[in-house]
Amino acid sequence: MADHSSHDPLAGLRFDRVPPSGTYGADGEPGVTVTIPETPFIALVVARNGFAESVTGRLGRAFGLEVADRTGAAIGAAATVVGTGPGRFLVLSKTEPDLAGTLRALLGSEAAVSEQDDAYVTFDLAGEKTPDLLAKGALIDIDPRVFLPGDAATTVIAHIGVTLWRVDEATWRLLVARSLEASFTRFLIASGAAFGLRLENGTAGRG
Amino acid sequence: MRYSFLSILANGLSGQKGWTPTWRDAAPKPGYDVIIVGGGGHGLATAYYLAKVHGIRNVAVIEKSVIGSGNAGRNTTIIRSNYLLPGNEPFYEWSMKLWEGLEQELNYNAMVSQRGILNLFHSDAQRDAYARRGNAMRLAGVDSKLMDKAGVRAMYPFLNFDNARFPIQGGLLQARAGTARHDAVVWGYARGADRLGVDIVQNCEVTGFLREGDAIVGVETSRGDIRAGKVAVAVAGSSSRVAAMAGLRLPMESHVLQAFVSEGLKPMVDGVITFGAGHFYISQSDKGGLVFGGDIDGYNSYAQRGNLPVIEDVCEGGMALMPRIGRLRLLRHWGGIMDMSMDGSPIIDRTPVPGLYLNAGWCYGGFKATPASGWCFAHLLATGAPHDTAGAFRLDRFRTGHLIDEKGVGAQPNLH
Amino acid sequence: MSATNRNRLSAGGLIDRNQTRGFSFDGTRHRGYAGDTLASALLANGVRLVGRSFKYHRPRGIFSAGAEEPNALVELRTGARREPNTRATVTELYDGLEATSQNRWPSLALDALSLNRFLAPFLGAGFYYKTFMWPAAFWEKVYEPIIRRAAGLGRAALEEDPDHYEKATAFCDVLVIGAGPAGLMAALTAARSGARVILADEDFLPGGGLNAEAGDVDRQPAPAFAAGIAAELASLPNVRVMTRTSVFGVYDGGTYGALERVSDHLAVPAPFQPRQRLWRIVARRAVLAAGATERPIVFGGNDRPGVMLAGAVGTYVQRHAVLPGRNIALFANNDGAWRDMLAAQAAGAHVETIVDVRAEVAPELIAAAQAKGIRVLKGAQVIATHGRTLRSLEVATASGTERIAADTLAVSGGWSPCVHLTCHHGGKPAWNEDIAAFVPGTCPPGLSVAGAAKGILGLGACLRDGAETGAESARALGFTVPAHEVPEVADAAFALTPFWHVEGSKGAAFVDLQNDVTAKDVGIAHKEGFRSVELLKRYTTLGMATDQGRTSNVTGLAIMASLTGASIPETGTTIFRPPYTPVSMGALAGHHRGKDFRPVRLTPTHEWARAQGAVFIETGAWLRAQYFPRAGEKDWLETVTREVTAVRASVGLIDVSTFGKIDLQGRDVGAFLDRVYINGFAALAVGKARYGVMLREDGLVMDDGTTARLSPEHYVMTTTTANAAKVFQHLEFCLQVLWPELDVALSSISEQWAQIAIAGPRARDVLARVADGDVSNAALPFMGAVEGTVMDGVKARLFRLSFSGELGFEIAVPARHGAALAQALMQAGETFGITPYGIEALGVMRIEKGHVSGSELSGQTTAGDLGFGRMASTKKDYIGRTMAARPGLADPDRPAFVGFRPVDLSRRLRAGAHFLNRGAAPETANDQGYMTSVAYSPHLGHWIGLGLITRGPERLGERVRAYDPVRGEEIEVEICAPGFIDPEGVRLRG
Amino acid sequence: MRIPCPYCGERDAHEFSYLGDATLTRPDPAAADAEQAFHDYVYLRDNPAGAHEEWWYHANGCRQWLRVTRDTRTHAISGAAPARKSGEPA
Repeated sequence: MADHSSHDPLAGLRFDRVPPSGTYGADGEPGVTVTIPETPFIALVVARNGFAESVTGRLGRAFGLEVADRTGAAIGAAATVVGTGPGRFLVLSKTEPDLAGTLRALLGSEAAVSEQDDAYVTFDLAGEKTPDLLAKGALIDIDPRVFLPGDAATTVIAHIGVTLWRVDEATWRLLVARSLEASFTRFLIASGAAFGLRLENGTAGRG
Repeated sequence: MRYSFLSILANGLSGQKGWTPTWRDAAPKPGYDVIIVGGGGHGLATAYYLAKVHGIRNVAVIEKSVIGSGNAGRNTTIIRSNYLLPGNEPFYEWSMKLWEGLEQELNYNAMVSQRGILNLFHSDAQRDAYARRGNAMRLAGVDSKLMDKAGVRAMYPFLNFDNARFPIQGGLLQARAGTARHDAVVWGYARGADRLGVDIVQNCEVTGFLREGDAIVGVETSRGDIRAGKVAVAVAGSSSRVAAMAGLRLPMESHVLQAFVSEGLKPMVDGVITFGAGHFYISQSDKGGLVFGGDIDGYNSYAQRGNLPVIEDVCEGGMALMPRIGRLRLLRHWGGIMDMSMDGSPIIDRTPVPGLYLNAGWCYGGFKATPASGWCFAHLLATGAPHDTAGAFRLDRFRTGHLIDEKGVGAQPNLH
Repeated sequence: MSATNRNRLSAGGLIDRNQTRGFSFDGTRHRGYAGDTLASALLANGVRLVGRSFKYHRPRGIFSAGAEEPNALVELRTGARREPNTRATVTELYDGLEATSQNRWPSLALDALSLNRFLAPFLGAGFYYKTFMWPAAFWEKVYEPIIRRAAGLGRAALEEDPDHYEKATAFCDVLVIGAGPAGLMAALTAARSGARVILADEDFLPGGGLNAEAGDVDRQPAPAFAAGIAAELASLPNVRVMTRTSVFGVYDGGTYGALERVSDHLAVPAPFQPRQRLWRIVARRAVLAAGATERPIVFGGNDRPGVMLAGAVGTYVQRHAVLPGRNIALFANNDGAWRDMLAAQAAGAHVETIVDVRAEVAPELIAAAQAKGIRVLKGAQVIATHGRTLRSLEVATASGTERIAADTLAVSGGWSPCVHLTCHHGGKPAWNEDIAAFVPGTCPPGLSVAGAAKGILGLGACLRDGAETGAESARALGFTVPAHEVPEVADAAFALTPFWHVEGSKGAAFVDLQNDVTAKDVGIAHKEGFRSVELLKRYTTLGMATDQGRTSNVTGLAIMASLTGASIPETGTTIFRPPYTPVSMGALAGHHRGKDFRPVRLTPTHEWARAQGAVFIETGAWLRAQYFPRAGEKDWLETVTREVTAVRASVGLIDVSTFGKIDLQGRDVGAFLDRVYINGFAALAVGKARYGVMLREDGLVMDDGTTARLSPEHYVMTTTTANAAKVFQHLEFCLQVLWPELDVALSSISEQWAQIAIAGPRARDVLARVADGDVSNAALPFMGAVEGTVMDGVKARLFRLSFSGELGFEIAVPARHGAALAQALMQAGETFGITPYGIEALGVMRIEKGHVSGSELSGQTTAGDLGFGRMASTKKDYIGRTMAARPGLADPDRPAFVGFRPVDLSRRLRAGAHFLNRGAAPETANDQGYMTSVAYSPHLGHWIGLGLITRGPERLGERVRAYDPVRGEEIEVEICAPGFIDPEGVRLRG
Repeated sequence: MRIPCPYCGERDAHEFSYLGDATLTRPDPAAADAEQAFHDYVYLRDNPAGAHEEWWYHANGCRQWLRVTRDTRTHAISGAAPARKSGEPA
């Protein structure tokens, strides 16, 4: 179907391969830009029985952040701490190579720490159409007047589990399971094509 | 009145003046030999076979609304006997045999249409599971055919063979399966039972049971007390509620199953197709509507309606399987309340309460069972012993561990 | 080309005469204007015959100007974009539109099946239930095919829908459904309070009834007033105005389904735009302002092209500047219809006669009519119509019957509020005597109704009620609503005398035009006892067509009521099910079709495997390497055989990252594992792994896998690929619900670690070259598990495990290093001819070894069935222990796990074959079990199988038949121990 | 259907998976009537038409097991609380 593919931003792309960098869909200034940042170091902290409060406090003090045991992202220079469940935090850092080790030292037997550096692919979405794009997948209220910088959510987008938070006015960060990168990128392209979508994932097609 | 070309001709010429009520709208008598609670297909069929096969005609069917207003009128009309387990297969095959003679038996055209059901498979493991099932069907003397991809393509060339996330590898066909006009089944049994003297009492809600000691000897209803030698409950969807009136807890949850129909279309889907990689099945009615469905919503419910996630899931399955339906429109969707039993299979049995008999737990498979369910329930009520083909549908099987779990998902009703 | 726009008024209307739109109907080309619907453009061009009815194939014309249209259904577009059953009355005209009439052959003008109308006397309601039964075999072969071909409406496209669809979600405080007078005011008052407002309307032009209103509102023409409000709303940051958007369903929790027709007004969607968008709108409150639908009066010949709802006549004249006909007559029972006609007359239409069933009509109306030269017949009824399309009427008056010329008959029997959405949670509408119509009953939570939808008839009152309802909704959410003034419009009194059916009129009198249900059919249903509304609908199909009985439900009910002598409310209510208007399947599926039906999970070595020539296979959400064919290999069997042989002879590798991996830390992990596995784990030594089996609470096997203890309080569990999520959820249930006192923290680490298995006699040699530390038998004994590094410092976890039965290791590294590890292993193994193998070879080896897998873990097997009976601890409780002891599950006659080999070693085995004892008849009673898995064993040089057979372990050496009729095979097999290779396990301990 | 997750806020039910009656307690396996008790626990349900306490697992959210109170006739949800009492973080 000729007119099918001409309107199909995914035309010619393998479904089992991460689409390459490039501009997809409508011409002109892209409404959404997707970048895969220098993958940060990531660790999951799960407070052990009875230590949620203590762990929350230690994380806050250690990274100089306002960390609370609730959904939300405490964003700082040293690290970002994202609540994903009661007593559960994803900690991201650009600077701590052995993040898990550091956290184990910090939290001792108060928490279970696991390396998650490679468990996720990080997507940074920017551009005025970002909320409109996310609204095509998420069933949560990401109206920029409601979902403010520092707000976070763990939810589903297009059948794919996602942890996302708003970094600042313009930028939204999404963590997606590594094995689902290709499918999630396809969703972004299919849903962002109408706005024009710029994808910079430094790959010509990663599996 | 006997229906025939002649009766139609006569009434056509007489300006349709000669028709008479299809069944009497009876008022309840003080007592009956057997009271059947529930004027759905199962209850009416039970009454019909009690009168026809066992000569027990002092029977009333008590319906809280009008007959056929429950699941009998809210299903997707599929009839089949393609079951795996020995506890199920003979029963559903007996039902299929009764379907095959039903219209002549009832002198009512229920549009029993054996256009076949094709269960698609998408992996070697699924193929082997269907081979296991197909072979089990053959052992029970039932037709089954394992088809490869080419065979399926020849049957339904418009399915998505070339761009599928889960490619079609073949299917298991039961050629004798098909559909029947659900309302007509209800009306046909009602008419048949009525002509044999059964009272069909509508707008009569059962509010409790009459007791003598432990035994149940009748029902309290919105139209007064009615005594009975035996009380038979066939109220799928509400079984737990009615059983609770007798102090029974059942191995069952009530769940909502949604069903869907499209606008009328010229013929495009001949038989019944089920998608093996998603929750979707479809057939086309004689009126032209595509009749389709998928999974139950998955939470306890007595509201006859579901929610968008399942509606979307069903349509995603439909588009994945049949990409040509994109511009066709969903006309109506509705929900029915299913007795989801703990192993996915039904119960036709006496209860621990003397005088009380139970026909329940049909999950989403009750319609196809209608004739045999009525036949076997009548047999149990008349003889006191379960019918050969329904011997496994015992209430105590959960205690003894003789489960009939076709899907192997265990005691989680919303997964069956 | 027909005389263009010959029925078009020279001025007025909301069309742009400078923008023509070329279109074709049944191949004839016409021209319309921007602002037209297909229906208005057809009328403008004098096209009056547009379709054939469902059952009798009677000629039909345009009946309405909205979604209630029962007749004017066409096939829109062509080829892969063909859209059957499209209502011409709501189809926005676009340049190049192609429409075709449907349900006729060979042509609309002469339709063969229109012969059905001569059979009509015999095709009454339910006739098909009473015949076609003899002989039985004829139903599928003869009768049904004829019926199926005759039935149905339009034809579906043959190819895949080329357009795209998407879904989106929006949240708001107040959702206003319908942008007519009430809806606009409701949205405005709510918006001015600061609430987040969404205003949705199915039309392409906001305004609803205002756009067909002749009079002024707020000192400006009604349409201009509407446009003004719409513009103000669109300018507000807290408001989203959605035109071409139908709210079709009310679901739980304030979730509303809506369909936005993004591109249906274009020949093809603009590049990268979807055709339609499904909206899930989550609203804290909603205002239903969907207006009301006019209903006809039922009389003989009321389906003739030219018979049209009075309001529709008004709409075509006022909004589209189209004259539906040259000579219009009205048949009505209410004042509103009179005013529509007077306005039409004023706009240039020629209304010659008004026939009103009422003996008394307001004098000023009569005066106004007569002043315009309109002839008025009071207390009169239309009893017949004539002409292929309407030419004349027969009217019965007090003084007798007379014939009146008219090419258009406007009909009005009153109005029915659009209560549809109020019924979606089961609410039943209530009967309102004043307007003789059903009005909303109990509404879904959060939904209020405003204006005509509530039964308020009168423009001024609708504006006021809309404003008030909008304000209430905002206030209910805590917003302060500023004072708002509502434009004054004087409403004339609404006078109506209920009248439904002209008794004794001539010819078929249709109640449901689309399904061809006549008043006589209602009579049949009554005679046969189908009297309750649900039975009436089901028996006659009244209200079951694509218009959902918008113009027929109430009249049908009223006719039944008159037959039973009961009142209308006693007879029943008409309830509506979603969707409000039909919704395309494509929109409900959105992005999720084709390859994007469901997400795909790729292993860390996916691209590497592709480079190695892998063939991939779907396993659940994953794509895995099935095998790695090489040039010259004739089929998969040859390839898999080579892979297996290579592993058994030397070494091979496979990506096993898809297994679920769960990290367990805490004081009580050992105790916890003891409760979820049938065997013990508390005593497991640090640095060791153990195979475990989990049951469901009902005593059947749920999953299996190995769990390793990395440190006293730190374990790592693996699950099967298929059950990863299920097991994690189960463990969370046990910890959060059953035993919250246990100190165990769970984390999924499935995605973090790539895991590659190497197996074969040379496995250790290969590992030694990649691992940084000692991997000798002493350092890493069988079932050993250690943390270390590989490839010069890459953090790794090394497990000495074997699924294949060979000396085997599983090496876990952070996922980003997965492909590098595979490469490193290939390099390290080059001298040994290391071979990548796929899950087929893995399957062959586990079958040779006699390990259970997915096909044995069917959810129908017990630990005993699978030979794990002795593994089960008797010293502790664990999930499923008690229920597993039930007689049905402990029965020694249950089919149990053993191996099988063909007696004739040249024969192939098949999974799914059932076992029969020799000489036993093939029937269910003799079913002994079935073959669960088979493979060709390169090691043994013949096919082998695993399966479940009654008392299997007691029957080693016995011969039975593997019965496989679906593949036309039956062969003799010998029962043997599962474990065809190295039963003592020398190799894996090597 | 929207479930008010105490941690995540109100979410569509499709993020959760369902496990039925939350009023049941796992019996003592050592008790004399253990078999009977487990039979009732695993298989028998009140299945009320009305208020129902039920387990929902926020699989695609905070991974908490929630005890949700919902009317099975209207689907109206009157509350949702974590299975673990406070001070017992997941």
